[in-house]
Amino acid sequence: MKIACFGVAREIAGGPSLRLPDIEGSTVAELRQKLITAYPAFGGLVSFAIARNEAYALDGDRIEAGDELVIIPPVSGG
Amino acid sequence: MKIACFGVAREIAGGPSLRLPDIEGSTVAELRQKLITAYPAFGGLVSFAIARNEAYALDGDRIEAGDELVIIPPVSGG
Amino acid sequence: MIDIALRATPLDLTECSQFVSHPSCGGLCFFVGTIRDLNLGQTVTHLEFDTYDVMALKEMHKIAETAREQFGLHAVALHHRKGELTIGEVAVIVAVSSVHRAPAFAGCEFVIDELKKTVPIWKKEFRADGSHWLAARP
Amino acid sequence: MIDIALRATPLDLTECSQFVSHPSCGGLCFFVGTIRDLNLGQTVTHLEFDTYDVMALKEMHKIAETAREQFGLHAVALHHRKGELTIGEVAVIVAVSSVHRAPAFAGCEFVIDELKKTVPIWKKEFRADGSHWLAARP
Repeated sequence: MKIACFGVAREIAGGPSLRLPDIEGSTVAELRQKLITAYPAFGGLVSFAIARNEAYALDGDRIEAGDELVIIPPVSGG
Repeated sequence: MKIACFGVAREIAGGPSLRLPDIEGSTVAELRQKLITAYPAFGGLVSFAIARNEAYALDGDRIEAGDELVIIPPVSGG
Repeated sequence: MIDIALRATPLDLTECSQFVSHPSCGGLCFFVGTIRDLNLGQTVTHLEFDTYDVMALKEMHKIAETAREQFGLHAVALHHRKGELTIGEVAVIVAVSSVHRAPAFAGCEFVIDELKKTVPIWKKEFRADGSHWLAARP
Repeated sequence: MIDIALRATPLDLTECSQFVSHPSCGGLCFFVGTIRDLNLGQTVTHLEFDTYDVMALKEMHKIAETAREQFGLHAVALHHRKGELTIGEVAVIVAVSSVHRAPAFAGCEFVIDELKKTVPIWKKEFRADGSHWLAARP
């Protein structure tokens, strides 16, 4: 599935999105672990959240086909 | 001596200033008492301060000839 | 830097903002006090400020100076209206700048709180049921 | 009333002030966040905001709505810049109005504090020694 990337995540992914296979049915916590495995640099961030369909996802939420997924590194607006 | 009046004090005095005799050498606390005696309506205010030479006077300050005296009713700016 | 004004003409938020802005400051905080149409349940038609100008300016300057020192602010602008005002008009503007935002909020609130305690300015409110000098009587 | 904006063009304090002003409100509080020339002792030349626009707008709206309810505010305007900014430019404006001043200060500070925690906007700072996404790495 495609996962959009912003901020430092865009640099880690090398572009505005990345693709991870076989994540439908995974929980958000599992997705985060898979991201760190595929892109170890994500493990070097202070933290990162996952947005699912334009809202923060909870660790236990399950990814479904068609979800809009986005990696949210620590925000720094204002 | 002349004492300037602002706000509600102007209405109590019936003009922008009033005159009290024999107050040189009095303390500010005594002046306040004399004002209430001469104009009992001052006793009906929540409080009032005396400014002497453009600053708040303390109760124990003594009035001197040439002082600029002003009655300061409760302020309500802002 | 401190800018104090007591004016019979409309106050200007942009002017205050320009005064306090500085490249070293990341946070500006402003308070704007306006004339409300209701006070204590009564409809207000307009109001009048009486001001002891020379002492008011001195007290406003003291407050701004204290706020600068106490909160480490870069600049403080404190502008107050005098004379007659109608509903919705701006009575007072406090503008402060500082490197970070927390002292900007705290310093700005300190200035308006102190102004309402010590600056010799008096508000006469005109309502349908008459006029009153605010805060004067119990 | 709530007004949310995320813009590539300069923000306007007067516009925000006009939006929140209301005859029933005696207190307006504003926070303006600007780009500082120094951060952590390093000279900043300019910066760039990356924004997840649709979610940022939703989160900004949530914060404004929560602030309105929690502090009993009349109106909240929350405007944020996107794209490239130079030193001194305004990155964010928070404007709130309420009947009295204490909730205006508390509500305004709440909005900017929450924005910095939850709104998906990222700041890349360009300094003499390179560029960095702020807050990203320990």
